Amino acid sequence: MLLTLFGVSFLVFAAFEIIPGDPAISKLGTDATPEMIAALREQMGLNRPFIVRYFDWLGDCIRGDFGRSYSYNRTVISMIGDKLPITVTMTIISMLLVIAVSIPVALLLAKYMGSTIDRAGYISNQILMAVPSFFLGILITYIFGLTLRFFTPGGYISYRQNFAGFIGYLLAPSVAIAIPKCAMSVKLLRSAILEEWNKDYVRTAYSRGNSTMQVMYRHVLKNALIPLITFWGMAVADMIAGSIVVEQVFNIPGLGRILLTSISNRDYPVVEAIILLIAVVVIVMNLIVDILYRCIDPRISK
Amino acid sequence: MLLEIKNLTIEFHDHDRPERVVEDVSFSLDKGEILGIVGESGSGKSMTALAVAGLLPRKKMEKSGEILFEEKNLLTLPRHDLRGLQGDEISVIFQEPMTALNPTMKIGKQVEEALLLHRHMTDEERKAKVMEWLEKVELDDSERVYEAYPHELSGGMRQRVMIAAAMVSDPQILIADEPTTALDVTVQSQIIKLLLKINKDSGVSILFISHDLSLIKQITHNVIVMQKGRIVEQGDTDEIFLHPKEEYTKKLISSIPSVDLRK
Amino acid sequence: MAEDIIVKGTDVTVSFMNKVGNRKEKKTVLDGLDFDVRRGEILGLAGESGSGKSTLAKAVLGMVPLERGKIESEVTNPQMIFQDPYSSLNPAKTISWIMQEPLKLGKKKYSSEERLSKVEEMLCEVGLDAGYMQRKPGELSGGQRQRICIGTALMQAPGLLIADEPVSALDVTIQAQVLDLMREIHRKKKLTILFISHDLRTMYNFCDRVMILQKGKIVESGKPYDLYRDPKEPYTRLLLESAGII
Amino acid sequence: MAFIKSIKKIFNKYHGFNFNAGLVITGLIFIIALVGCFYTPYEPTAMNVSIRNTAPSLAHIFGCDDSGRDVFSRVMEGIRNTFFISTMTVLIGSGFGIILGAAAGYYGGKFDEILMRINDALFAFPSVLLALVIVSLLGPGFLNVTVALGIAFIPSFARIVRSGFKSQVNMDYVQSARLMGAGDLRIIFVHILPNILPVLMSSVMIGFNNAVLAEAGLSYLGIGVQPPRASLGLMLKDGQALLATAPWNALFPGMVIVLMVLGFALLSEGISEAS
Repeated sequence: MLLTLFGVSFLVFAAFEIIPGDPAISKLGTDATPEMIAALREQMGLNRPFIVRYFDWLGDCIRGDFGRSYSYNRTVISMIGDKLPITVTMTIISMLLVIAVSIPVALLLAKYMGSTIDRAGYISNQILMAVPSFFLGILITYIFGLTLRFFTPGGYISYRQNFAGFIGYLLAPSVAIAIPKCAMSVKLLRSAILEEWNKDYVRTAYSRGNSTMQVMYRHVLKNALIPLITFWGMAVADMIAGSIVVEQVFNIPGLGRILLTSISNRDYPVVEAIILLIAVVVIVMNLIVDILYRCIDPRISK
Repeated sequence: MLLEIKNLTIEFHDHDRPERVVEDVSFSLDKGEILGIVGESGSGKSMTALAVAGLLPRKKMEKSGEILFEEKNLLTLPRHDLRGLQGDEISVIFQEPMTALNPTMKIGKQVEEALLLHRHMTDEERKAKVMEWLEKVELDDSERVYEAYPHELSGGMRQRVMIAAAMVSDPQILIADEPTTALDVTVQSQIIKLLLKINKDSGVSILFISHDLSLIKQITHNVIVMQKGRIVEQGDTDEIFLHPKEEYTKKLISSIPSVDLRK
Repeated sequence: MAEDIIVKGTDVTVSFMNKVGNRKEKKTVLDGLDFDVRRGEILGLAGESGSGKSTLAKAVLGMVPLERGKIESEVTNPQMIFQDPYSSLNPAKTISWIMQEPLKLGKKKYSSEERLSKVEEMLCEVGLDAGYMQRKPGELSGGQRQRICIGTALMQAPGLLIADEPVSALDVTIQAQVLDLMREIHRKKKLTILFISHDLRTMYNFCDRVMILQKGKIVESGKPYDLYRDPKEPYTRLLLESAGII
Repeated sequence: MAFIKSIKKIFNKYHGFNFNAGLVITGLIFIIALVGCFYTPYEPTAMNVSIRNTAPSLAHIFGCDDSGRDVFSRVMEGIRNTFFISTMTVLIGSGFGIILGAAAGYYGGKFDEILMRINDALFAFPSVLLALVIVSLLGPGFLNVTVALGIAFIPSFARIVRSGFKSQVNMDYVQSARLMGAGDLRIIFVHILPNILPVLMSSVMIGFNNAVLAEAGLSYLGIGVQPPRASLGLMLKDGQALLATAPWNALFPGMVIVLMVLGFALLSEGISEAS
């Protein structure tokens, strides 16, 4: 896990090293004299070898100091500090929604395997998987926001003022992010169950006198969850990407918005920091999923 | 007679034209008897065994004839009553020890399952019965095996666990569908000796399915030779091996590589 | 090497590291083996799973690095046939493509007509006919597929054919036919065969010499008749008893 | 030649419901995109203030947008751009993905280890985020987005191709091919590739599915296709502001995106079902 973290931070730093243009120039503006630029470069330590600057930058990041923003002359941490919890909360809510919805629905479908409900479930799954989360966000805003007035579109409530309102408002975007992943999870769990059903141990379970439901709950379900958990590990990264886009739909001041504004005005330290933070969040969440994986599948050596 | 099978016929209808897998099979199984069913792949030997165990695949099929056990016809018995017998009176062990056990469930839990379904016992009684049978199938360090997972055991040990799981509820009939095919020769003969010992000690009758004639000769009292779903010949094993009447039986016996050390 | 020996192994040792948990453990598969394969003989290699017999075959083919010892072989293009008929033929290709492949790859160049006629000729030799040319492996039975494997392996007229449990996945009657086919080819083409199996019964009538392998060591070897009559090593006796031979 | 023959064989042996449905939808959209190159009912960029935000009517099937442009024509151009970008993305992604995946899966060992480490690290970034980083380096725009998405899709293709090769490389027919003297390249492309074609085809379709989603996402964020060129994502973004008054501006492009993604998903489902 640490190795991946290390690799990721190196990739991020290297990516921003190859950017055309010199940070010192963009800071001082085009009419700065060469001497001023050289002095600033020296002061910012840009002349030190790449590796030294990398470890220096990494050291700062661990201490939470992501350097200073180019365009706002504030430390990066102050700009994104209060934004990170928003994106993380949204991703957690969507993750919980995926888990809470997909398992019962899949079980329901598994119970009626091959019936009309199963067929209908399969088709609606296909459609739900095909809807991009930001379009879903627009639909939710249109249906629940404008016509049914369940929530006021654009009425973001900061967690400082009213935590319940904050969570309430985040529900809609989280649903928009979660629905495609739920549909995918249901499809995956259903095909995993089908696959496990043909395995020998199911026949052994029947030979001992288990009913179909007993075979399902005592034997098949636990084994069918394994591929699903692997998928959840990978889905975390997609959900964060989804949250960046969905933030625009519900205009939530999360990491996504800051990332976009700093991309358009090439404020690289901010972009670098956000990308690194997102990668860390993804890796941490993958670790949690991995632990979940280990306690279900004993074959993975502890 | 413990088990009586009369004119059993099984025909699958899931492909375009119906496929007759078992045709007009009749035989009986006595208490304590070891009856072998031998035949090549596609002869219907496993399908006959699965019919007795009530494990026929759910495909569209036509079943006719009778499988009488304690005056009940297992072919037409409602699912609920059939489940009462499965694992209690009739148990099964399968060919692939590697895949026949649930990979994510502890061995102890899998062996005690038949008791859980068919007997009202406390946890301690159940564990004691399971440990008793883990020792009976000659598994050394049965305590460790109880807590272990299938992937931690060898093929031979897993097959012993399968036998323990099948015998824990003292069934009257044990169906062994090619139990040793996937095992090494040395392990194979140990499992065969174990089955013989269990048959002698507990008097369970065994329906032994195999394609290996030398194995059938070693272990069974009577044998049924099947080809393309039909019984070609049946009777006392030694008698059939000495004077096979049917052409197909002769061909089968002659294809066993004979090792004649006298010359 | 002596005139009639085509493959000679001295102190052949193979081991590999396998990961147990996060520790690396060295597992020795072949432990200081000395063996030789004589020209024109059928050498049986008997052993249970984990005895190292398949690794020895790979070592003879030079597909496995030796930790110690060496294998001298005068055979330029050894060929191999395998146990599982379903994975030994390329499922996406037709039989005629499969059997022409060795001719395309061999040193001698053949025109496409020559290749087709050689394939047809080989199909007859292995007891099949030209009708199989356009069919795919998926449509054939285990026995037919094994015959095609044998035919394909013989295309480059190999000096040595290694058969790794070629018949144990087949029905008894089919086994006998495939073994007869291999014996006939051995006689006609003076083909040296290294026959790997766990079934001592089959080896008795088929092999000229048998080597017993246990956990990477050669326990005993000799003519089947002598070996089976008075086995010197307890492991050999155990194998013979388990197979119901003695 | 054998390659094309096996693709033909694969196509004519599929007849499942999913495959046909997918083919119909994708075919329809492909035709619209093709027609869109030569003819669109109205000039996609022609503004006509007098018919601003008129509802869908016979003259303007999808209605008109805020500056009076015919939504249907813009959607046609949008489909064409999205289609082009996702095709390029899949080509770049699967091209490099096949080469890297085949090498890692076939050779294994050190190379496989290193490649998989890099792949896992890249998987920490969602492909949209990866594209964002690349676009922020190269700047927004049509070509940059295509390159960015292409690169962002390489890891997922490499992983699928690698597992496909890993499953085939230990098969006996590969070993006997080596014994006969077949070179590695011949084994990879002539022997193994046809056997993993179904897996490859369905992953290409899923690649299209994700590429369309990613392209729409990036253009929605305003860093994909730049105005005045039309793109479905961009139309969604502009349409969102008019949701209360003229919802068709957002709904129609959105639905077309869903149809495109659905078409590819069904195709991939059909292919993997039949193999």
